[in-house]
Amino acid sequence: MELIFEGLREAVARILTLDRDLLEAASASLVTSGSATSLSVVTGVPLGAALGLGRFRGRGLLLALANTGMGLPPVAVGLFVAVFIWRSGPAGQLEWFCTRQAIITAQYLLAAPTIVGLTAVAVQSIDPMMRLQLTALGATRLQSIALLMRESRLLILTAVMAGFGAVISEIGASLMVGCNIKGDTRILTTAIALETSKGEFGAAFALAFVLLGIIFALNALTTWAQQRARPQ
Amino acid sequence: MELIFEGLREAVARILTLDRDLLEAASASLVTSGSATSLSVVTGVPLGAALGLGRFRGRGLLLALANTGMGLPPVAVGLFVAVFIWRSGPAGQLEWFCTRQAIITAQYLLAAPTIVGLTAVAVQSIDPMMRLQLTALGATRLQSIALLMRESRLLILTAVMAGFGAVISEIGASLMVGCNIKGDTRILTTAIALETSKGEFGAAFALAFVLLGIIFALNALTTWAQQRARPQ
Amino acid sequence: MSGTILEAEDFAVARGGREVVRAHELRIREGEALAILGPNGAGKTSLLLALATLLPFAGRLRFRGSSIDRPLAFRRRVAVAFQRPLLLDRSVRENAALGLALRGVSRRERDQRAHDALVRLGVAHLAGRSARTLSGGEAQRVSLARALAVGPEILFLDEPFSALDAPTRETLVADLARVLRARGVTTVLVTHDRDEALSLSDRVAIVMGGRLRQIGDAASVFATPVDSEVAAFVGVENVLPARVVSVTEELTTLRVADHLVEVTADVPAGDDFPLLCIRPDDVIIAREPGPTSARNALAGTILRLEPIGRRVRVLLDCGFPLVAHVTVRSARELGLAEGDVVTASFKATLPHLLARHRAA
Amino acid sequence: MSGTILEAEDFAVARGGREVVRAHELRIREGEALAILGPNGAGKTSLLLALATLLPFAGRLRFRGSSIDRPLAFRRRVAVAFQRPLLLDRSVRENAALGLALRGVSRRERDQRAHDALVRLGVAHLAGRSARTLSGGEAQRVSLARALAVGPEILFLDEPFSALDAPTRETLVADLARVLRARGVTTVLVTHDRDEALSLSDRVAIVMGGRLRQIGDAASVFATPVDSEVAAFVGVENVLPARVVSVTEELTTLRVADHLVEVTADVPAGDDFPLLCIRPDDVIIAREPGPTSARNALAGTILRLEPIGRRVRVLLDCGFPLVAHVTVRSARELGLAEGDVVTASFKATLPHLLARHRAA
Amino acid sequence: GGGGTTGGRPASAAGPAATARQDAVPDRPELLVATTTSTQDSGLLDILIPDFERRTGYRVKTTAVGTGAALAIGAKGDADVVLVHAISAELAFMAGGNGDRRLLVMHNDFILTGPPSDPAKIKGKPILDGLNAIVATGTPFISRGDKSGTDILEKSLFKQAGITPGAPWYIESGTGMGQSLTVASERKAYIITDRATFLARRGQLALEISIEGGAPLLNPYHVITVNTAKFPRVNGKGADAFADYLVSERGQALIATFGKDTYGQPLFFADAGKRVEDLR
Ligand SMILES: Nc1ncnc2c1ncn2[C@@H]1O[C@H](COP(=O)(O)OP(=O)(O)OP(=O)(O)O)[C@@H](O)[C@H]1O
Ligand SMILES: Nc1ncnc2c1ncn2[C@@H]1O[C@H](COP(=O)(O)OP(=O)(O)OP(=O)(O)O)[C@@H](O)[C@H]1O
Ligand SMILES: [Mg+2]
Ligand SMILES: [Mg+2]
Repeated sequence: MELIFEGLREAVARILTLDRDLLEAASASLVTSGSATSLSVVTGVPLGAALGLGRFRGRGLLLALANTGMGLPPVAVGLFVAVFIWRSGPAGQLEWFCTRQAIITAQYLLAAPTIVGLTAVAVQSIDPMMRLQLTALGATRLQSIALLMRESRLLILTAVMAGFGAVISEIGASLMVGCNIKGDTRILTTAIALETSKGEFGAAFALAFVLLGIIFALNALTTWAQQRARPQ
Repeated sequence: MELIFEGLREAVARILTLDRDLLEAASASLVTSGSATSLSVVTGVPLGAALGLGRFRGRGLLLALANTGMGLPPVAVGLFVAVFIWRSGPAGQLEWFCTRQAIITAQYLLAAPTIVGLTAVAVQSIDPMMRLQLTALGATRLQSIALLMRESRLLILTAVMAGFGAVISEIGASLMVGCNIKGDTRILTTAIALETSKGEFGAAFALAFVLLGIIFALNALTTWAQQRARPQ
Repeated sequence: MSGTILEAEDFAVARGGREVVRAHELRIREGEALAILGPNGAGKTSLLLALATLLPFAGRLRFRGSSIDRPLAFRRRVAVAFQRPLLLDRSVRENAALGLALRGVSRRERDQRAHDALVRLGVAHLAGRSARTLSGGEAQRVSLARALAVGPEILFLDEPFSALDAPTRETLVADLARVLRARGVTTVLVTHDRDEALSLSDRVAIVMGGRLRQIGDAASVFATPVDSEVAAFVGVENVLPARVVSVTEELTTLRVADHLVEVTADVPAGDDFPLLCIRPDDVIIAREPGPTSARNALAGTILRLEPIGRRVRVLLDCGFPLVAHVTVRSARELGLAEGDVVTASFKATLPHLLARHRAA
Repeated sequence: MSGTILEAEDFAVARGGREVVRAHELRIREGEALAILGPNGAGKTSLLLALATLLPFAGRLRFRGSSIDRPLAFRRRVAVAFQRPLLLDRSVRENAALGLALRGVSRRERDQRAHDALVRLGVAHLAGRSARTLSGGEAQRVSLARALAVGPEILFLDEPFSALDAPTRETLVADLARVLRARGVTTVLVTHDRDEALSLSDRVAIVMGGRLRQIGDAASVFATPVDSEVAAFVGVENVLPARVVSVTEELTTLRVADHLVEVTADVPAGDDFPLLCIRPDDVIIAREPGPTSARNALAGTILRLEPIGRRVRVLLDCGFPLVAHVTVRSARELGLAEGDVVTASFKATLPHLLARHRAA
Repeated sequence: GGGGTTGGRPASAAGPAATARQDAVPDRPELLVATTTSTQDSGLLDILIPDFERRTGYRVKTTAVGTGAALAIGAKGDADVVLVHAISAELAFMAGGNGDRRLLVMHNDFILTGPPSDPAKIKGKPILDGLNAIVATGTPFISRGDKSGTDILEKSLFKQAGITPGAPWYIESGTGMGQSLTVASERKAYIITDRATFLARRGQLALEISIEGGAPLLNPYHVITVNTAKFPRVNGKGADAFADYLVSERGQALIATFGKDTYGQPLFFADAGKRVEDLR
């Protein structure tokens, strides 16, 4: 118990003193998870919307795959990406092993299915007659999708936050492909794991509190936006 | 690359031979994640619905907290739970360290916020006038919530799958509180991590494929149910 | 008709931070049917929903004499059919039985009562269908059936027949009126259809611009609106500035433009320049001045003939503009054409007088 | 009125795996206004949406003579206002401009055109409001404005005025009719309001039970329905079994119960037992048999008087049941009461005859 | 012993490249080191690597995994150099032609720890006797079971003692050293651990040293450069530089003093130039 308070104290102290290791890890976390989430949004939201609204063959299968992707085990994704970017792997010449690019790739694979799957359900939650009305108004498929995406923005925002939350707090993949290199690929979660295995539980809690603080701040912002958008 | 194929081959072989370790790990995964998810559903769905529909003070804060919970780092949760159930901790006399109960507890903490947060958004996606109509029909608060939950079942199902996917594929917490004890708390993800750290990458892939297979099967089922429920 | 069943005082409803409707006093009598009429956005729905305790309101609301402390108990004694049919994604049967299910009525009984209501609304054959696949009118009927099924003491209906086909509407309105009256159910209904208001309701309330402007028995509200806005709204198209010439026991003589007009209506206190209101329906058109019981006969030129469904709107110039409605048959038989000079007449008993400067 | 703008052949629409409407042939003429009438669930909406290429259909559909290969291009030349106003969660202005935005019209131009449409519908003052906060009628007006704003060649309207208040509806219908005619816009509108159909449309199509039953100019469809179901639907309440007694050049004499009736209508080929159809509006009630131009005068007892809005439905027993509609004013002037014996008369030119065994 | 292959080439320990700041940036500055979690968890690498990078201009990427995984990565040419502690696995690695140079860097030692109550009464006994006593009393024993250096040593000790480990007393935790120690502490079990991790974690553990010392418990770390002949893409120069740095005076000095200020005793003993057989 007192470990937790110690962690809180240490978190505050390290934030107030702008502790360099902490800042590095926090910024590495934000950069990698932010990039991975952005990529997932750019590719996953349109794909999810298309999956949710489309009527093509194999759609059910793709949806099930996307939903499965929400449960991709980070260690497995990490291993998978590692096998690709190791020197012996097909993408070995990229020399991405132990780099942020590798972390972003792995996190992208983790975040994208979540965003695709939730977006698909989000756009489906709109009255099907609304889709017909948009078609009637002369919308192309793409325009319809764009409009319905905007219409279900509250849910999509949640999808994005879920994706971001999943990757910024995951460790298995980032550790395996990023190597937890201090000042570079050491992100908050891998730092927490390291401190934990060092037995520095207070420091681990401190890092965890910083991580939670970041996630909370972002969520408070989006929750506020969500609820503001909600009709009374 | 050939590691991946080797993994697939090994997965098939181990499934066909009903490999005992594999079965043990898979059943442990299903039992722990299944229990954690069930608990989260029982407590989280009503709570989420209440949060989504309510009008009380502090609702925004609670929603932001739930959303933050979607990004709870498993290692941090694991550490947190561990501190509680270690002998030195406040719940030490339970003797839960390295037990499935501990894993279920930690996974519950991971799944519940996801389910609460997504359920809240799910029920909010229903026309607000529908809520008024239910009140008009003489529904109590609880009845309204129950009806709206049923009405947004497609989204809630997705929320549940997201929660389940998150915990059955997480490792940080389960490893930390469950200890990966062979034949007991060794679940699929911790087994993957172990094989990976042994350098038995093929075996790790085999386990990963089994895990993905389980998640996919469940998702195919629910996706099918979802899409069947979708009006044409 | 006994006492007051629902009573609102200093009643005001705000939505989106803006007051949208206000009523100084509104008493709904036990067993009556009250129609609420008004332009779009006037606040009819808001008023109705607030009376049903579904929107927050300022002021007092009393049900059978006592204030409503437990809204849930009140709501379980009334029923509301919303303007849009809000059906759950379930079978029609389940939707119709929903109110009963929420009240804990046994499955057998609620299936029976829901069935009866669906039969009454002519949609029993849809019972097994998913509510999501109904046509607009079918959905509205199910929504009505759901409200009827609970056997309410007060029935709040928001444009309940707007999506119904004409024959159904006609028979249903008659049928409903009979049933509700027989059971002594108090009905408050918002409608845009004056005919519906007339046939279904005992009294009519006019809501305009967020105010309850007038309430009274249906015929009198249509005949004697309280001000020119209400007059225009209820279809009194002729609101003419007049000057009082003489007042006797029996008749008031007024000058309208160059004509003298005799009416039996009372002059608004101390107003020598009242507004003369004549319903277009009350103006009779004839080819010849000939003998008629109507006191006032004016010659006029037909400026325009506009068919409105089965009636024709005749715009006359009698020195002042006068609108008359005649049936298509009459118009045909009289051979009316634009430019014709005809005689327009109306009885002295039909017009009424409005104070010109009545506060809106 | 020139050629055919939209033409459907062997047209069938299925929903939920069931055929819900079928039309053997339907030609919509350039510039006309066609009203589709029919009972709830008849398939009007399905037909309308399929004609607008919004639902899958079987059969052929041609626009200006050629089949529609690129539905998107077609849809951008037409506009649809749905039965429910489906507005996006944005401002009213954005909603009204949506069709134009999708067509890539510049912001300035679309704001202007959306504004014009909103003004026409009387909701320009709501431009900045969120569409989620509109009242039912306001929302319907915005939905209409959105359809008008794109300047379509064909306007598909599904019960466009159902939520509008009566005065707005009256002025809007007249206003719209004028504008659409002036611009040569072809209009297909589903409505439940016979008056609306009469005033707004050139032709009327009757859809019942999933079939296009009859199409023709408005007056003739209402006057001469093709079968007893259509007759009942369009308000021809009197459909009486008759027997042909004699046929001359000028007149057909029929026996209805114990009475002889003379009509000018043609006898359906080879049917000696046709159905005699008389609109209740065409039956005149008088106290005395007196001199009248009507050929047929029958004595009857008033069984029931039912007010329907501003008219009274009179159910007579003339040896057979006969329904007449009179105005409230006439009923009052004649002092009608249940049990009275009166004379019901109708001109020989007004009724029409139906084959009794016409395939439904 | 495995001394035969140790120190294939003379270490250029005192050479200028390893001791002075190198201004010329190497043509392939990226260097991949696969090592065990113990070197990273102890914090030693956080001292050595930055110093090495400063002096040589190399940029080191360390992947800290189990010894098994580290050698497996090396055996595919995916690492340039490995730093591990499991002699039998190392020898198999060399025998497979995967390694080039293999140099003894340092050692610490393993200890057998257990509950302070010492339920099997093994305090001070020789290690093999101790293990037998644990089995005889059925006291729980925690094994990492992860093919780490510690795990490999433990298994060979059981073999030497003639014991086939199994349920119920033998519990495989399948986790890293730190976590396994926690498990042992919570489960009141015995466990074999490296001294460094034990010292680091001692504060949170209800464990005491039961048996220490003796040749079988020595834990030597070797650095192995990966065979450039077999894996042409391996950064051989960098690997040599890293190996050379570890056995240089500078590297050895850092190793020898690491941990003294925190724990009052060094965590590792610098052994450059020695042979495994010579360690005591
Ligand atoms: N999505 C659907 N799935 C299955 N059946 C449907 C669906 N939509 C409509 N129907 C059915 O098709 C028939 C025709 O419906 P449609 O909406 O065209 O009727 P309508 O003539 O417009 O009726 P209304 O006057 O009530 O609007 C109805 O029986 C209706 O229940
Ligand atoms: N949720 C809301 N938020 C803000 N304003 C609202 C909301 N709902 C309705 N209003 C506004 O309140 C006023 C009254 O609305 P109400 O729905 O009561 O009108 P109504 O008389 O029922 O109109 P209609 O005949 O169109 O149904 C309108 O101006 C409307 O725009
Ligand atoms: Mg309303
Ligand atoms: Mg319809």
